[in-house]
Amino acid sequence: MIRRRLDAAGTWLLAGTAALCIALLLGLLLLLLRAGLAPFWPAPVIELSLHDGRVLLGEVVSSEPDSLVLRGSERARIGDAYSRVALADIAMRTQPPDALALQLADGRRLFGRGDEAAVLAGALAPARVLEATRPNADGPIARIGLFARAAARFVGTRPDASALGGGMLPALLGTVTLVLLMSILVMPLGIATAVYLHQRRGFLARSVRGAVNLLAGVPSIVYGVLGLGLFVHGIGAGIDRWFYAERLPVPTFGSGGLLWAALTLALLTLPVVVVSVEEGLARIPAGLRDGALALGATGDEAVWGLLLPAARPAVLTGLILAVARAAGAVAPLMLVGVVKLAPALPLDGTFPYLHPSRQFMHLGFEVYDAALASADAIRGVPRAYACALLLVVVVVVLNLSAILLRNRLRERYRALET
Amino acid sequence: MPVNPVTCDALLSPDLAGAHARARRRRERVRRALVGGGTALVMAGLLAIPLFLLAGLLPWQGLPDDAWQRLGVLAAGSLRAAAFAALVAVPLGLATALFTAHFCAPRLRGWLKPSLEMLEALPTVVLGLVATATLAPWLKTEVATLLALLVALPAVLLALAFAFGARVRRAGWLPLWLLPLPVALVAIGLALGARSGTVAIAPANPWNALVVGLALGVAALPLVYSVAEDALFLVPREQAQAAFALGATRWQALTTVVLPAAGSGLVAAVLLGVSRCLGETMVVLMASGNTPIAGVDPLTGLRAISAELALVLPDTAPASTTWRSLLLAALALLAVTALLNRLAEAVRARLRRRLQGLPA
Amino acid sequence: MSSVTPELPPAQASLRASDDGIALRTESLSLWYGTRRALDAVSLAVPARRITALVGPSGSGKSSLLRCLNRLNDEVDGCRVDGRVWIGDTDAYAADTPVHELRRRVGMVFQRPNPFPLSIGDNVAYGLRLHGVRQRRELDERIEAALRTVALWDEVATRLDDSALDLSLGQQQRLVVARALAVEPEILLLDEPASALDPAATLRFEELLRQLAQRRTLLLVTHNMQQAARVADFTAVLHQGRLVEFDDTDALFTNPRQRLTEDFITGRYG
Amino acid sequence: MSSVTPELPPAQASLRASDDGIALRTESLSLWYGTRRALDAVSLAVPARRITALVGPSGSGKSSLLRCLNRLNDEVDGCRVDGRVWIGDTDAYAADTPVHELRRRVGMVFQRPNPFPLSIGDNVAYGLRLHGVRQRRELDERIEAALRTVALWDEVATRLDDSALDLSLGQQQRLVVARALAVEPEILLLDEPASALDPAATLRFEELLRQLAQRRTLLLVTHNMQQAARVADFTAVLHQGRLVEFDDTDALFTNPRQRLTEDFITGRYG
Amino acid sequence: MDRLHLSQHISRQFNSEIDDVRRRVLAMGGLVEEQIDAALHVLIERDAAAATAIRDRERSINEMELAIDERCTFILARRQPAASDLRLVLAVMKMLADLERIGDEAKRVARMAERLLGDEGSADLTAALAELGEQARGMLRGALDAFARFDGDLALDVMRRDRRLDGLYRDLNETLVARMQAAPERIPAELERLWCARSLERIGDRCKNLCEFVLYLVQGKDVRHSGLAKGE
Amino acid sequence: MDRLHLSQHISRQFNSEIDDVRRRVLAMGGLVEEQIDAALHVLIERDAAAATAIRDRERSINEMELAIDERCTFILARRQPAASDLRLVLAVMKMLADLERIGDEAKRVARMAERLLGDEGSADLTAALAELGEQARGMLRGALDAFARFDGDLALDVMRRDRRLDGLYRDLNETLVARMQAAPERIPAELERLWCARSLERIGDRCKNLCEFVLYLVQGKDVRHSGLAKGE
Ligand SMILES: Nc1ncnc2c1ncn2[C@@H]1O[C@H](COP(=O)(O)OP(=O)(O)OP(=O)(O)O)[C@@H](O)[C@H]1O
Ligand SMILES: Nc1ncnc2c1ncn2[C@@H]1O[C@H](COP(=O)(O)OP(=O)(O)OP(=O)(O)O)[C@@H](O)[C@H]1O
Ligand SMILES: [Mg+2]
Ligand SMILES: [Mg+2]
Ligand SMILES: O=P([O-])([O-])[O-]
Repeated sequence: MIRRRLDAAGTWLLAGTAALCIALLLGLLLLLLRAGLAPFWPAPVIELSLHDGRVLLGEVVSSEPDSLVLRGSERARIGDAYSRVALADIAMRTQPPDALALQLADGRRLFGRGDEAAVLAGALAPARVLEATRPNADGPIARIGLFARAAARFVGTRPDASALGGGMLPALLGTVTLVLLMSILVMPLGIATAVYLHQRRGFLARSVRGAVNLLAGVPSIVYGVLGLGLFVHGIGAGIDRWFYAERLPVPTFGSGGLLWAALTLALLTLPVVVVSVEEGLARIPAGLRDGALALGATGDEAVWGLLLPAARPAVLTGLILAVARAAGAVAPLMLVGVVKLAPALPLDGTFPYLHPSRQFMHLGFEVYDAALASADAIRGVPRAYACALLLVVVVVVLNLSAILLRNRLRERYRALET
Repeated sequence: MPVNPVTCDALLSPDLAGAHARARRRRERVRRALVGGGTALVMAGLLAIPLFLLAGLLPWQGLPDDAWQRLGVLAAGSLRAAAFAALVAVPLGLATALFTAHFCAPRLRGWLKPSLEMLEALPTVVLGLVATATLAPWLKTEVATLLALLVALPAVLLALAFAFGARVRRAGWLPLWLLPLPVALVAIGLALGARSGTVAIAPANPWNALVVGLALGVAALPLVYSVAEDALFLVPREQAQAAFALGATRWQALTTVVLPAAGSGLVAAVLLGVSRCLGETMVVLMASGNTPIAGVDPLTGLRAISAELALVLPDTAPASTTWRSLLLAALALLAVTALLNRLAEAVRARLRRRLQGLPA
Repeated sequence: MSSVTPELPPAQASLRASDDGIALRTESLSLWYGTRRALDAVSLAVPARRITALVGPSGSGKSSLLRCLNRLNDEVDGCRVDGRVWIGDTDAYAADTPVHELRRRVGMVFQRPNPFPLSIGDNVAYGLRLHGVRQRRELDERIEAALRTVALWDEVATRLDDSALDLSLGQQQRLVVARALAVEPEILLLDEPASALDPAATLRFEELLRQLAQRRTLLLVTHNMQQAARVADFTAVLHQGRLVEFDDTDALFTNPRQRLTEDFITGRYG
Repeated sequence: MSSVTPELPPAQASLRASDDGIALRTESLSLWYGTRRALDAVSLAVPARRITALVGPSGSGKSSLLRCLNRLNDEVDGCRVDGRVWIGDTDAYAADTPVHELRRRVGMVFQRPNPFPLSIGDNVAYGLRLHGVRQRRELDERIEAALRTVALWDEVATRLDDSALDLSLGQQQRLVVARALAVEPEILLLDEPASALDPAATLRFEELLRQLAQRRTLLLVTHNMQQAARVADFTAVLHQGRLVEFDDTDALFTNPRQRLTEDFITGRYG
Repeated sequence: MDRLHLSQHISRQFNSEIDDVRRRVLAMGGLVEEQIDAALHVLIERDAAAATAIRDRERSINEMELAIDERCTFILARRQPAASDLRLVLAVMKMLADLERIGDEAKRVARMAERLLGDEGSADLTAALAELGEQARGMLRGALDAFARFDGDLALDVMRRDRRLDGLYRDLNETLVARMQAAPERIPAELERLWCARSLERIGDRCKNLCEFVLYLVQGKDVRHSGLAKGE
Repeated sequence: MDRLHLSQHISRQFNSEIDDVRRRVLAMGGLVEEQIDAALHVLIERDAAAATAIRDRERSINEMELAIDERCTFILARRQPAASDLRLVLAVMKMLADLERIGDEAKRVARMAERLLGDEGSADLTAALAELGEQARGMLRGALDAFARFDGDLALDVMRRDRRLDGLYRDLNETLVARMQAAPERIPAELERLWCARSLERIGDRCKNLCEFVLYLVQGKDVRHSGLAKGE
């Protein structure tokens, strides 16, 4: 009986740990959703009457047990109107329905009541008013509209000059372009190598396999070092000297850029792709190859015509893993060309449309930058969370599409695996 | 079906048959060239990494005197972060893997495993953000709560198990039943902490090894989990069945049959997890405070090799002494992680060989 | 199909009458996987110390029936059982029947040899240790006895500590039987135990079964008509989850009572 | 073992005398894997348009012999062949014999059904396309003809585009035969082709083999004595890489000439 | 008619083998019938012409016996028949011996009838012998019919007729002994007749055997030595 | 002696089944021999006491025939014997019929000998019959020996002896016919003797059959109808 109980105890400990993991997973998800979406939700405008007679108008940006931080109208520049108010000092707190919130194109926010707001706008805001709202007066539907507009602006516009406001379109585009470019580079190479390893047994094959395995788990930052040292300073500088000498000393390929970043990431993800594809090929029953050979196919015809198609789920698994790894790798990018604010998009309407030498923005780097290096920390953290959420969405969408595709294929080939 | 003694090739006109054969040979040559070329490129790229690092370092005497010492401090930081992370990732990952591989209802496993593996795709910068912006401020006041939770959770679990465990025959869905437990305990802990109002344990630095360990642990958790789970699941079901048929409980089947078979897979999982933590950049960069403090105190900050590289290298002139000492650090990182991976790979290969010999 | 009489065949009826000779009995046992019925009111009495073969087309429920008898189906999601199973005097599905003890009494051998990745000795000792035998002396004795019973002792006596996975398939299957025998089950269930073996190993394995049947009750599922003919004392024929016929093997193979049986054993179906 | 006469058994000698009836002949064929000899001077003449079974204990070299005949052993590392193989008038191992064309003429079916993960139609078309048939009309005709030959057409005619992996095992094995037949081989090698099938599917598959043998030469490796007895016109017995006996199946199973054969077919060894 | 579903095997070759055996047995049965006819012809019509035909036929019957027996052996060796297939093969193998012996007896009758050609005998005697022969031939036909149709009832019927044949034989036996005693010089001729009668009676016995095997084949019961009782 | 390696199957049960059949056949053969002995005893020593024993023995012989035949059927159904195993089983099944009939003939001899008890006959006749019986019994013993030892040469030997038996029978036949003609009133008695002689001659024929089956079993050749020529 005591045995049974000990057994149960062990089982329950494992189950409890699994529960903890589930809780962790859910908690993380909720936190991301909440913190990532909160910045777009229209906050109420609050009027505080203090015991000392002052009246403050603005948004609450954080609250602690005994105090809160209020953002008032930013008159001169962004981030100049925070004030901490002790709860004890507050006499009255209201949400005046006529309160007006203005969002300026340079990122500043202004608050006023009634006409006062318009005056404020005229006097203090030569900059364009992006949006004027009365958050306290709006109903839930209107608030949802505001929320959606703010979110859309975040996804669909460029950041403003201060980088504290505006959208993240360049970063989004940069991330997606980078990942796609990386995939285009890595997949053919990875597949070719996997096929080579599958067909050959000799010394060369053994050394290739050894190299791939050895570098499979090397940290991304090391790849970044290589990218910077070899691609940027080595090859890039070389290209500049030979082909873009007229522009020197302004570097073209000699500084970090999209191409080098994609190459670095491709190298980073190569082992993953090779291992996954080769395992896929190896898992295909030998009977398939024998069957093709017995019909008069050559070894190559068997591999390319049958085995590789049958290994498509594994190829996609390789792609999924590569994308996941690449989309999340920020550290190497910091060495090979990611910037906080890029003057131009890597992908635009001017020939040749894709500009591999340009520096680019990346959601992951924006997260890092907004969280740690923002000029306005109180704006920075929510903005970092919004970026993070966007990044996660990008990763999940890229992954999910590949996973769905793979599952469809797997269904088709499942009978092969028994 | 009329048997046609004529061959297929000859069914085409003779020159067509010849053309077909020629086209076949041509395609063959093209494919060979592509595969060979691709592999050569890959090999070149992969070899470039160690070669480049070594080449950049070659005149050894150019290293500054304090390079080794600096490297020591950084390495200590990396190790400390990895150690705390392993303390989180290894127990959580292995236990969850054991559960899903051996006890879990297939339907629950069907979504739990992919979900945890999706966590692997979560960019580490996001974890870094959570660590620095949410976890670190919270831990400033709640280290004690965390410790209490660490003790309370298993205690309550064991108590529950002794009370009801024998009555629950199948544990397949147990995690979902137990899900409220950690949530409730966290809530209780928070409430108690808020009521007492005092800070029992205050960290020296809000960005410290504990924060890094927790976040990094979560980052490494999916890797540890999925490697371990794969190893466990590779053990043929028939093995466990045979144990059941001899009267073993599930727990006994796990400990006496499945674990011995898949044990080395678990070791590999731990090795890979540690290697991952050693090289992880963004979390340490964002949550460690980047202060070069040696020592083992979990509540002080640290600076890791990877963070140093990310912070300093972009603005360093190539071939300068700083550059070279950074290359040295990168090489050290490469060597250690490659070694760990090699080890893990060897262990896994042995496991696979053994399980392949295993009758299924 | 519809002509199959649902009543108990006469031979079975006579077996039931005297309970002494019955090691195991099912009473209108039905089994569902989800909503799919795999067994349909099977009432079977298995004579003690004899080999009873269970034959039938693929998917007729042979394995399902076998796995009911030691409640291994408990482990299958969505599997539901109705009816009764008597192991001697124990109602296998009664709430107070300890399932692990039940499984000790009803051993099982699977289709493919599945020795544990332990040493040869530990494989045999496994069940003993589970059921509380700890003393080295006793373990050793029992291991030797079990291995002798399956005629493996002479081959492995000097290498009890080698991995069981290094044995040949035929040896592995013997080892698995020894492992099951070590805990001294009254009944041994065998699910196509020879289907992975080559003809010579199969014959040797069948010879082992004959010897075991001197002291134990064996219930053998087999695909292979000829195997049933060779080793079984009694043969039961299943078809689409129903028990079509149960008889003395001699009689069944020369003069079966049911058309379905006849078609099955003479290769006339479709 | 040492009593095995190395000369060609009389039945073979008579077969050799008239070459018309011989589809395939080996002349003192030996085969090594590394230094390990798997075939030892096997001289076998396989009668045309008959089923010849190749039986023998496990490891006696049956599969090795079969895989020599279409040079599939070329793919095995360290495998070396000595002696001659004549496929009709072609010396299979001559330097100028195109191996892919040879394999077209000598089809092969393996132990487990191995349909390609393509549609049913594409499976059958695979070999045709390899050998240069491209026109849709011709492909369609040949697919239908091949599927009719294996009696699968009626079952799959409406779903030629479905995946071949969805078929039952028995159907898959027929499909694989159709695939091999589509390129119109003269000889079909079969390596334990029914060992994955259940008894009913096995009988149906054997029936198919009988029909194929009306027009083609079949060489069938089987573990299963009874199967050889049921389907083969001639039976060859291998033992430790040597050809022990070759005879008319009737004679071999009632009155074998060699003690080894007798022991093998009557279950007396060891 | 295929009461035993003999042609429903998956293996067509097995079907045709079984069918072949069955047809051959019937063909052999036909030859044996002809043999009896011919013998009776010699005996009753006193026509010696049939004699060589009888010898030839005897040879083919023997050959058929061996051939069918060999076939059956091959079926047993190659097909591992069970249940009704097995019973058929075994029944056939046993019937063959009886059929062949019936042929032998017929030949013997013919041989003796030849010797009797010179002897006038009496019309009564000839009629009695003819009656005996008719009965025996009828039983053989019945037995073959029962086999052809796998008809157990018919087989039982035929078995019942044996008693009548025995009665006829006993009567004839007495008559012949009386005739011998009445005219000792005719003893050799009457002895020949006695042998003839005995052979015909034996044919009846063997037909009964054939029917027993048909019963075994159809019902799976071995009724030998237990007579009609068990068959019914 | 196990020239056919009948006890070397992996399956011990098969070994014992085969051995059991063989022993039973020999036991049945022994009974049949006893039956002949007893019949000769009645015939020659004129001792009626053996009669009931003969009837009992006859019953056990019949039972044994059926039992062995059933065993053989089961072996065929369950063991799928091939080669020598198959030949053994088939040979036994065919031998059984002959053995049983030998028993029948012996019983018949005994029955007729009983009827002859009151008849004095002549010492010559009795000696001739005894000689015939002795020969027949010798052949049976030889056939059984050949079977027990799977000895083809011995079987051939026995088959050769049949010619001598036939000669004896022919002589006796002539003597008896002469005696009948000489003394018509003794016709019934002489007829009984004639039947006896014929039965003994038939026993010899059947022993020859037994030997043919032994030859088939040992050499795999069917020598029926082709006589000794093929067996040698
Ligand atoms: N775990 C399961 N879940 C759902 N259905 C099942 C399961 N196991 C078996 N079945 C179904 O139950 C039926 C009986 O299966 P079972 O395995 O008992 O047949 P079997 O007679 O052993 O067949 P085989 O000879 O192929 O082993 C089959 O139709 C099968 O598809
Ligand atoms: N690829 C290989 N490399 C080395 N040895 C081999 C290889 N294939 C077969 N052998 C050996 O050659 C011998 C003959 O093997 P083969 O597979 O031809 O036997 P088989 O008669 O087909 O046996 P089975 O009935 O088990 O299929 C065996 O001893 C085997 O171990
Ligand atoms: Mg089964
Ligand atoms: Mg093989
Ligand atoms: O190594 P990283 O995943 O942090 O880029």
